[in-house]
Amino acid sequence: MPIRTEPVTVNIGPQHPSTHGVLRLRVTFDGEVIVDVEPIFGYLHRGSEKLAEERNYVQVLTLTDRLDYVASMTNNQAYCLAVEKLMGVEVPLRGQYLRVLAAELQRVASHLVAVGFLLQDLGALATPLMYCFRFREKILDLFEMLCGARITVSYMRPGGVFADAPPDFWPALDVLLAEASELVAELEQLLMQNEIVLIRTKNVGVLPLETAIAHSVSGPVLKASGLAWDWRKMDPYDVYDRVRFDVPVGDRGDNYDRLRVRIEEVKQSLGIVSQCVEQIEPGPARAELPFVLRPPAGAEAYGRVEAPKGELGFYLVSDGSIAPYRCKIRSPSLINLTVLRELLIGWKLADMIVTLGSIDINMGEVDR
Amino acid sequence: MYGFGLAKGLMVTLKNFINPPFTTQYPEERLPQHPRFRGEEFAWYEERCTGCASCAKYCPLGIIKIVTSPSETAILEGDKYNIDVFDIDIGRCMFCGLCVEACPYDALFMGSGFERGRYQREELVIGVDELREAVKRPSSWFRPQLEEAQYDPHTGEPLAWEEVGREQWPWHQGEKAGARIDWRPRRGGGEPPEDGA
Amino acid sequence: MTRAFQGQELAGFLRQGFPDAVTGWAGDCLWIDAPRLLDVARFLKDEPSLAFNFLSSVSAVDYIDHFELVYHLTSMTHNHSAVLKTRVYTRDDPSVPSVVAVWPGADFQEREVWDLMGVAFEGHPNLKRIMLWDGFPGHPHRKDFEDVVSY
Amino acid sequence: MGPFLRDNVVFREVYCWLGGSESNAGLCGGADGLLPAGFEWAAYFAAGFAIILILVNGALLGAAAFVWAERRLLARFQSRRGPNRWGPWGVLQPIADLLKLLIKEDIIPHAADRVAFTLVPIIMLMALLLSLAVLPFAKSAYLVNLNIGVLYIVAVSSITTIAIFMAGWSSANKYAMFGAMRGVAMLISYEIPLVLSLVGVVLIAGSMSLVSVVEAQTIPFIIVQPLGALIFMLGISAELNRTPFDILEAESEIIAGYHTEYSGIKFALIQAAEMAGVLAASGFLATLFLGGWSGPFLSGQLGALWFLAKLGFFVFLFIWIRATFPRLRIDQIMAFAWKFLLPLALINIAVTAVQVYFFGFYQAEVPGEITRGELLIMAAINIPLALVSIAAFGRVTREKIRVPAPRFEGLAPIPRTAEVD
Repeated sequence: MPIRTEPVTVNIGPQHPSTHGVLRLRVTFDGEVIVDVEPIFGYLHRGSEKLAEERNYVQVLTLTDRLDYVASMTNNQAYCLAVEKLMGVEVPLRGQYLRVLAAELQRVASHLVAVGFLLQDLGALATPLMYCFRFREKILDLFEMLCGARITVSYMRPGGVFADAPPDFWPALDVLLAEASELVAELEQLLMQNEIVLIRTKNVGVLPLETAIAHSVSGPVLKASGLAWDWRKMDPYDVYDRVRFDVPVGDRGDNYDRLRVRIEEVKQSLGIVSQCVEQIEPGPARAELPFVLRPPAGAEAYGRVEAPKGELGFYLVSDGSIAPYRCKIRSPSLINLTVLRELLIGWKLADMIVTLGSIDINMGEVDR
Repeated sequence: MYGFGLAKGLMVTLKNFINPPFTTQYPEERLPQHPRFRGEEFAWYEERCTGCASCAKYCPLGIIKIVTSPSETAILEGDKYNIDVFDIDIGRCMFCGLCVEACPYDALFMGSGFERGRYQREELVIGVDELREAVKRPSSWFRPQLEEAQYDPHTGEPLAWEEVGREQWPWHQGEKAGARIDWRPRRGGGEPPEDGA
Repeated sequence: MTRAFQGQELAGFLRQGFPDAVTGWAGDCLWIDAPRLLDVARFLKDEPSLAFNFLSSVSAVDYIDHFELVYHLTSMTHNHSAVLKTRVYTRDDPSVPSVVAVWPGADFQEREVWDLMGVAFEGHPNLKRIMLWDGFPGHPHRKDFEDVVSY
Repeated sequence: MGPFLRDNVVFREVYCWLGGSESNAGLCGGADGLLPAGFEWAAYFAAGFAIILILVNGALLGAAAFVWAERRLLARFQSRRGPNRWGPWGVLQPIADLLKLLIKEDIIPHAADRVAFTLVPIIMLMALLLSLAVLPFAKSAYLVNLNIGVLYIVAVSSITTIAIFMAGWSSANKYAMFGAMRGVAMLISYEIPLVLSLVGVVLIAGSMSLVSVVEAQTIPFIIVQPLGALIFMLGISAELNRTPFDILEAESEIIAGYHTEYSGIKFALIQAAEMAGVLAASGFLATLFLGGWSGPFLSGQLGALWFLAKLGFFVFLFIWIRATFPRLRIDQIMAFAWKFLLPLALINIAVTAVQVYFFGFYQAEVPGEITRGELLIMAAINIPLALVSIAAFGRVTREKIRVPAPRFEGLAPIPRTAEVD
């Protein structure tokens, strides 16, 4: 006599400890197994793109900090690249080095948040999260030294960075680089051989490569599925063609590979930062641009950057006035979520939380 | 084998259990802050401010309210205006510092503290009198002259308007913030613009 | 370096298969006639020498007299990129064929264009508002949108 | 007066002091107590109340102390300082928490089944306090010396399963329902290895009463019964839903699981029951496997200190594990119970039975008497056996890393346009 069961629809609602922001998932369960998932967005929609149309080009920069509020440096970099393409401006070498240095430090900080909260979703009560945040705290102190703010940095300006790094920034950076490898090793020792982490993440939420490419997935999620596609390598911007780094690749595309790819990327980013410190020479940190920028009318540009979450792009259209006519933001978190249904259907509630955590979304960027 | 990974994890937590804690106890101990920190209480020098409201115009949120009245002395020589109202609503401010960047006369500086919390929203508006009497410890954000002077707002002495210095930004010569003048060559060459419109 | 396809070069590829589809090119973008968008997209993806298998972004721009949809494509096999554009000239319920069949990644982006700009996509599996609630009057990103909801 | 109350120190003192008279001279030695002759029943009531006062307050204050210890230790594991504002080193923090919870509004959801909803905290606390009755805190300081102590503990500790399911069902909340269903599945399937792991101890000690188990432990049983100790530890941490088995109240998945809807004093009681549960479990572990109050020297007078030291060791172990390990998934927990713990428990019983028969009865002068030397031999056999069997069965469970889940073609996806809420 088969037991009569009926699917129950649960709102893993906008207010839930592990949806990484205000994401609402309307999930239909058959027991613990997921039958259907429908993500619902818009709870953090601030209309950034419409706001951008009534601000001048430097004021829009303060908007970009608040897109992916965990990686605001890379948002600035993407926007500044788009404006520089629009204006045809050449950024001085030192400015490019400072940008790459800040962006890579921000990538480390963002991946630490991703790894820390993934372990929090797995159930390790905040201990790995604290170790990750302790390491991130050191990076945020460097940002405060660099540009006066820790999270909403608005450090970069079209044409370079707003000002050169203060003299006592470089010794502090060397101190961080010295102890960084030991902090990463400690994190790896705590996580990567832990049998419970292995059994919870291996072979869970497998994303085949073709599905990933078809669903325009980018960033560590795509790399974990087996393709070494990184915009810093494929279409180098700033000084990424002068620094040596390799792109970590996973083989199965499951949660464990995504976790491992992120930790590998942290190591590579630290390598890039130390190379930047060696190669940087004195010089102007910012191109001579007028205070209020006026790109030529009818010009348009698509600046893209390998943000920690994936390919972050700004499509700017100018009509000759001091404000962009249209500023479209290609947000990696929103597009990485298109693959959520393929990843979740057929798995259990506990796997859903871990897979959502391993995709590493940021609602500020999804809802803009 | 089954247990080794778990045991290694336990060793990591034990090591951290023994090491001293990383956190500081906030009110008693304080973290060292960098002079460039964009603090809350603005440092505003009335002697330098001409009431041109470039800061109010350049603020992305438009939260600076300036009301000026023509000063009685020497109006024709373009004497400076009296500033009657200079409100900065730090309840809505995001401390991006664009107003400090836009000020052509280095009259407005970011503050260096972050403890100006109040219970009522109205009290979050910094009025002109509070700006006048405030102890002026300007942050060195977007003010390279303070940085070259190694001035640290958290430990240093308050600065009067003469000692705070002024930076000759390239764009401040030929162009008032917001006005539309074609882009000047490097500040070394070229004479000041004729019309200055 | 990612090689950006010039509009003219891309038009050359399309001339044999779709003589009437191309309506113009300028710099590195190519304008395509709206109804033919789906089969041009399928051709661009399946053609081995082009192989545009990664759709970077779908954007819509409101130029008052017409809407312009911009598709940034990338090929992950040959590392080259292209920009595809279509124009819709009506302002009351404009619609364009959906490319979700070719690039499933366009699902949420097309829903967002529908939600904020008002350009409908025929053939989209679940065309619903993505950012705003279903009862929201109007489409905010249009230039002639006046703010009726907020006080 | 029942026999078990007579040899309870506290009871006898209070009873004789109040109701001492010539009628119960045998017990109180003839000195007449405060109350006049006819009021023995009042003295009996007062003495009983004194014991309850001590036990219940001991348990609840112990829970408060454990809350404080857990928050401080967890903080130190995470390289931060725990609560240190209320009182020196934050000692008054649990009191502050309790006061806050007392003041908080005690909400009962509209659609909740009110009776079952309010009963849950009472049942959970009752189950815990019942199990403390048999725990020997020091040489003769126990409420009662039941001769079936071990069976009694396991029987009483399974009441919480009903309470958890009542909480999940009655609070009319989907997350609570998830928590309750998981709870029932896990708790019941961990009862079996829990009980079987104690059979070894009982076989060696020859009796189920905890007091005699402590006396029989010339060598701490954790060395003689390594498998039994491991299984009991894992089983009891599943009973108390401590990490890595805390899927009952998995914060990240189902918010607070079965006690999502509880607030105010009900929530305080459930937390107290849970925290005191850990103390009780550490107490049982200390008594059954580390020799309770019998320390290397002065165990007569300092018995209570030895017991507290061993209890503290196990409490530290529980907190340490909670600070480090993530959570297992429901099907992995079940596989762990049935395919890993159960076979180990059976092996442990078989081996112990053979050893006890060979040493205890085969050619021993006094049947059932196992000397210290023989215990050492048993230990020498059991420890390598434990390592081998853990390795063997560990591989069995590791093989079960999930192959990607079967697609659900059968179930047609719910049409997405239906706007449910």
